[in-house]
Amino acid sequence: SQADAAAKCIKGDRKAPYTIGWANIYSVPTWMKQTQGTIEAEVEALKKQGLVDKLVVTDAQGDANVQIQQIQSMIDSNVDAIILIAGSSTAPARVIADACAKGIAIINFDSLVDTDQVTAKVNTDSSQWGDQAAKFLIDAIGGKGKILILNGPAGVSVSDDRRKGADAELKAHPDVKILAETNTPYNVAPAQEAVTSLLFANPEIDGILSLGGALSAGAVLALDKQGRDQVPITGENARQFLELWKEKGLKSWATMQPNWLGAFATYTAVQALEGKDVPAFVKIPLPVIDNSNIDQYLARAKDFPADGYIYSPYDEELFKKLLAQK
Amino acid sequence: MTAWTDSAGGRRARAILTSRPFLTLAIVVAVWIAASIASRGFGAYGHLRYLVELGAVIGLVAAGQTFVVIAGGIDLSVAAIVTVSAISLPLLSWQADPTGLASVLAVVALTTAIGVVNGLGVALLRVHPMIMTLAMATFLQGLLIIIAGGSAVTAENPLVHWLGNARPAGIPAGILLWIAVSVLVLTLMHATPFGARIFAMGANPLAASLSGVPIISTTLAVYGISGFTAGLAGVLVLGMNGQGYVGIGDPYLLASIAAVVLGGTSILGGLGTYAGTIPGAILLVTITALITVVNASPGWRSILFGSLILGLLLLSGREQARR
Amino acid sequence: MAPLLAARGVSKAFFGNPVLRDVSIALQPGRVHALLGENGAGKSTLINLLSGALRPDSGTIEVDGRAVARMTPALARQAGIAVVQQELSLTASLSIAENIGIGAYPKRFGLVDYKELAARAKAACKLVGLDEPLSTPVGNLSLGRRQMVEIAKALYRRPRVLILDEPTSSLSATETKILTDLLGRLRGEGVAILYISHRLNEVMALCQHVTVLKDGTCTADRSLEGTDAAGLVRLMVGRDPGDLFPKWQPSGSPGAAISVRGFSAGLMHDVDLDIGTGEVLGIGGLVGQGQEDLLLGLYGAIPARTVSATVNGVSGLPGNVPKANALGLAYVPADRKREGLHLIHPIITNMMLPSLARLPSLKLRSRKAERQKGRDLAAQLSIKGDLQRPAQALSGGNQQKVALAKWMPHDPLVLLLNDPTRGVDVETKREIYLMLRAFAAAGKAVVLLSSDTPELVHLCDRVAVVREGRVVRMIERAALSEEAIVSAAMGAERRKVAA
Amino acid sequence: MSIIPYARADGALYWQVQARRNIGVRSLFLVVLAFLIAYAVLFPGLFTVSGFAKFTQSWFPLALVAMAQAILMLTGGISLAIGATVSLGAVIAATTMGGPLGIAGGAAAVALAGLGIGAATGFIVVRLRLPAIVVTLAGSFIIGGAALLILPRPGGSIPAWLSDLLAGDTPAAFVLLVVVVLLWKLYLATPLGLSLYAAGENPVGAYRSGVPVDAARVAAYAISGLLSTGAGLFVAAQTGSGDPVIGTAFTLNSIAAAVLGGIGFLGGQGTMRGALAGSLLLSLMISVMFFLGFTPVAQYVAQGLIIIGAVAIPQFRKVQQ
Ligand SMILES: Nc1ncnc2c1ncn2[C@@H]1O[C@H](COP(=O)(O)OP(=O)(O)OP(=O)(O)O)[C@@H](O)[C@H]1O
Ligand SMILES: Nc1ncnc2c1ncn2[C@@H]1O[C@H](COP(=O)(O)OP(=O)(O)OP(=O)(O)O)[C@@H](O)[C@H]1O
Ligand SMILES: [Mg+2]
Ligand SMILES: [Mg+2]
Repeated sequence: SQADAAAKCIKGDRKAPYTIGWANIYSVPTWMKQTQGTIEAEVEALKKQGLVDKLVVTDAQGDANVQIQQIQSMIDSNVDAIILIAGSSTAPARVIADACAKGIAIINFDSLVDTDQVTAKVNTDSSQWGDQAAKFLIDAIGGKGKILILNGPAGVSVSDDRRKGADAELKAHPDVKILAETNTPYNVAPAQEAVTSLLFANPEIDGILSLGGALSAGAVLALDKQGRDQVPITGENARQFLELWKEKGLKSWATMQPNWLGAFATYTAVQALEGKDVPAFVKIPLPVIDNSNIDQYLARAKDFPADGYIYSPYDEELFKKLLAQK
Repeated sequence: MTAWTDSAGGRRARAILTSRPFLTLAIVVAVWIAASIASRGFGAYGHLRYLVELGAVIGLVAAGQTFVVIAGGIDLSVAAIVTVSAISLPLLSWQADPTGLASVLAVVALTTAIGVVNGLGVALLRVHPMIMTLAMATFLQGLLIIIAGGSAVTAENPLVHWLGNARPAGIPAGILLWIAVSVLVLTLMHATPFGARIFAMGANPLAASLSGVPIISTTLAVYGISGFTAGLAGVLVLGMNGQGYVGIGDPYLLASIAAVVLGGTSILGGLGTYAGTIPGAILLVTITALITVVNASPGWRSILFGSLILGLLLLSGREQARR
Repeated sequence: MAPLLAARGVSKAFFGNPVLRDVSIALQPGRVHALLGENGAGKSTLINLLSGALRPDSGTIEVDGRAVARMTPALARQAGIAVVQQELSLTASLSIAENIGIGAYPKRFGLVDYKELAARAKAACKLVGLDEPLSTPVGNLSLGRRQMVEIAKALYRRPRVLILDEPTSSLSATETKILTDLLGRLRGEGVAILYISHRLNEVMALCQHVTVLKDGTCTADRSLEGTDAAGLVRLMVGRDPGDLFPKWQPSGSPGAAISVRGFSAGLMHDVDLDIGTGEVLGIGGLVGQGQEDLLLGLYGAIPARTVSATVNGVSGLPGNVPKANALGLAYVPADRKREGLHLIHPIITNMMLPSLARLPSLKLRSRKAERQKGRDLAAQLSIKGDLQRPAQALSGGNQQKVALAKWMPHDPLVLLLNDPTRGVDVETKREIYLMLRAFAAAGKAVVLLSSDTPELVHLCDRVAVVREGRVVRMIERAALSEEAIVSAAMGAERRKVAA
Repeated sequence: MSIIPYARADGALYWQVQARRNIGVRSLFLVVLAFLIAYAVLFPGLFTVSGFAKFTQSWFPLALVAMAQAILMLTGGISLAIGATVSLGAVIAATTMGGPLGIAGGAAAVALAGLGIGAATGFIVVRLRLPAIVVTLAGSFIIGGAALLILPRPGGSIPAWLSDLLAGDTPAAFVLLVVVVLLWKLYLATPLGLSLYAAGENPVGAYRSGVPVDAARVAAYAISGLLSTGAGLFVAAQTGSGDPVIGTAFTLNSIAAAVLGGIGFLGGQGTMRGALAGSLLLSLMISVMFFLGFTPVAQYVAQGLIIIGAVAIPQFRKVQQ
């Protein structure tokens, strides 16, 4: 029965239909907007099944302190579940613990919090991301050469984890020389600016290890505008990058942070509230885009915003499979 | 007393040589020379040209900001306006317009209108500029949630593409645009009655109003100009990046203010010139580029960036005493 | 006996322009010492040296006969020197008491002792007749009251040496009386007093000794005994003075420049007033009865209502300043620093502003024409020096001239003047008076609000006396006298009628 | 000087002055009160000890940074480095308090860093006469960089009992706020503190009156730095850890709170109680909009309207009077 539900934080005293709170850190960026789209679609589906009656959305406007306050308000208004993209990997830990103690199902996805007081965490493996990206690039440049590394913003766990994940591969190949590294927001413009300056400072570049967001598109544009040959580059599933990839005929590799993590988190929360056991950490395998399947992605491009991300398809079967893994 | 007896030309030359804009320009040149010695590629013509092209975006945003600051205000909504401009341009595309000019005009009209609304709040509701423009930035965030990603069509606007990529006579179109805007702005600022009113309003709004300066319409115009130039910057940055995205304008808020102040315009209003903002903008992108090529941890890079700005400010930034 | 405070051979230059050259002055206890000179002669600069606000380039400052190496305001205070500046040193957001005590607060356990402060500030206020609650923010006070706070602030410091820089220029007659009585008593206590004023009758009545500055050099240092006002002026300008007030001649021509019925604005309510072309209409009354609102309302600077109004042939009030300007109205405010000038801007920019405000926004300016116009105006009003300097480098009197001059290219039909001769030296006053009469003679109208009653009497065709927001009496030329104005202002007649 | 009589001491002056200071912010107080009532109606749990505790905890750091910004603006300064300084305070706390320095040592380090950074900034702005806005913009990069050096990614820890004490279910934050406000009143009652206003509004006049203008302004920067790192310490305790970019949003929020509270940019205008009310309004607004069920778009629009309204409405009232 529900009384001895195995999932963490679940006390079994909450009955469907449930109220779900989505504690978003910042709802304006397109990735977030797309993610919210998958959440809303999932909520619609669950409403039809009578499992959910309301979705409450907050937007912390990028401020981790405001997010804490909003999670507190969710606790105060006694929502049944909170799905959460954290604005800081440490800051919300205590308020989440409070929520957990109140029997609220908490599913943390994308940006994770260093705490075990959650029902489940759902994410791809950032370290693996870095590792696989490095592997591809080192392979592509033939095990030796000069590379640039483009990181996301400094002081943020995700960008740090991805970078650390690449370390082992890089150390294993002493012939791969790191010319320079940058930290910029995951955006096109700052990446393009930085790479352009680096191109002038470093006449010879063999490859670019770009660790996420729209950084790769910026790098490709920079090379293109300076009339330089494109080099092997890693990236993420940003539509602009995928289109440039095709247009410039790149040899490339990309993975993604699928937007349906949001839908999946919602699904997981309801499953947990329904008394199902859910794993404490659901590792989402990294979907890989390479020259073999890029066309499949681009074929669906028109369904996605121009400045958005083309994510892999998903359905309930996939969710069930993910939850079943141990 | 010798200053009086000098020839008028000599006095003028001296005034220019000791002026803040010239000083800022001299600093830019000095930094360029030093950096090119340290790193060969930095001083390459192509790189310097690229820096100026990047400076054009800041320079455009800072043009409106200079007007606003001289008029005694500040515009914290420029970043959001740049983003709105870059995001909404693809939404305002018409098949019937092969050049793309109509969409650009429509977008710039929109951002000018946003600026005018800022002006209305400041002049009529008497809301402090910082609050009014901050609130406007917040509104625009809401607007962006609605419009962002709304169009699945990439910005295929020929004019925008041209602005971001073409190099007529080897000079990037963005720089040409900046030059044209600069000439207009400097003329407006220093050679028209409108410019004189702005300086008067910024130095002492009460005295200006009693002298017959139409405060309300001038305020509307000033914030409208800021919306206009931020909108233009949005168009340019869209062309340079091929794609607009939410957050594309973010770097330009503090950069525009810093360029204005580094160029010698008083943040208290009433004194300054766009002639200083121009090298101020180039100085900022130069420092950013310099930091990029330095190999250091993010923390040290940030410290270096701040120290450089502070150091350059020491060279050029004394506030004139008032009151 | 050693002077309490003295300057010996001091010189001072700003940016290479000498302002004071080898000036000496000695302040003796129990003596009121006048410091006279034209605008820009260097008076304020000299007191700034004496009080440590500025440091001399050469020469020494002596306290009790001993040279002080580096005078600072804090040192000066310790030496018992207090300066009354022109409402310059006050902080609007602080209360009267906090302003009075600032820089010299009584302390208890390191904190400001408000009890003690209240006691001492109250005592000082009483002396100058300030009866507002001590907690009133100074920003809420009129110019005149602020000046009284400034004086109270000096007294609070229990000075041995009291320096006053044009203390009476924004004071009413009553307040001036209080001040002169007070200075007499302080003198009796052995305080050394240095007194700067452009009102020579005050100087004659109050002072025993005079130092005269001309272009930064000392031209006289002598006892006032046996000197008359004309002699004083001779000392200042170096030649025989003409009459201060030009001979009055009727210049009124039939026709109304402004005519209002049932006019209300600010403190003023329900006023009927006709201002004729070719006349100088005086506005008198105690300070703060609404006179200023009358001017501002006509000028469109504050909201105003009327039953009916005609301004230069156009019906209705202008409603805003640009419209008022277009109708030929010009306004010269009382507080030149805050309302009249852009202190950080060059003098010429200040002079050109009203013209520029009027031109079409995008018409190109001609700097050459502006420079020419500026030079003409400067010559006309004898404003000396480089017009590219910021207006704040001008002495107070010259600032006033700029505030007036800037309207001249406009060729206004009606001049609304709010105390235009405050802080202006006699020669300049005379020039201004001549200008105003000539202006009226040319068929234009002047509305002259003034706290200087003799000015009203000698200059005006009629004087409207304002009390409690109403024009209580219109005194025609024939009946014009200081007594008539003062008694109407105080409401004496009404009492007489009632009795 | 016997003619200057010695009036009887009047003990009421201090309180009269204090009462006068409410005048400018009365309408803001009304707006805040309305929001408080709305909040209490929407969330009756506010009246429980833990409800009140949580509410004050979310307000507290913003209140501190609003004060930190206000004290600068009163002297005619401003800081764009508040956010970075908060971050630095947080990472210093999170890296020292669990280590050999202990809580007391960590707190001392946080306080010293705040005072030192503030004083240095003040010295640069005041003595070198550089525009505060750019000096502190540069400062924000330097200070933020230092935070990244200390803690390159979120981490560190705060002893759990301290977190529970400051940010548990007791209204410790409220008590702390009261203490801070009392300390502020105490400071404002010292000659140096009271000089703030004069130094901000009329520095030349103040100098001529014997006020140590420069000292007052540098002291204001030092106190501002202390308040900022203090806010960082609290945030670290509240979150149990350190994050090198946690404070970023505080820069603009502190300015918004201060200006909303009636603090002017030219110095000497406004009161600390206004700034506190401004910060309370910003904080309340977030919770009230949540309980009203606003969508993010509506939140953005309403937030803008509330901020403008809170500033514009008093203006309208003034015009009507
Ligand atoms: N700080 C300064 N910088 C430049 N010039 C100054 C400065 N202070 C005063 N001056 C100049 O010094 C001269 C003397 O000024 P000062 O204020 O002492 O005159 P004043 O005798 O007090 O005149 P007034 O009767 O108008 O008050 C003026 O020409 C003025 O322009
Ligand atoms: N920042 C400044 N730059 C140049 N000159 C200044 C500045 N500040 C003050 N002065 C000069 O210092 C002198 C003293 O100032 P103050 O305002 O007391 O003048 P004042 O002549 O007494 O004017 P008023 O009669 O209106 O009081 C003035 O002559 C003024 O020109
Ligand atoms: Mg003077
Ligand atoms: Mg004077």
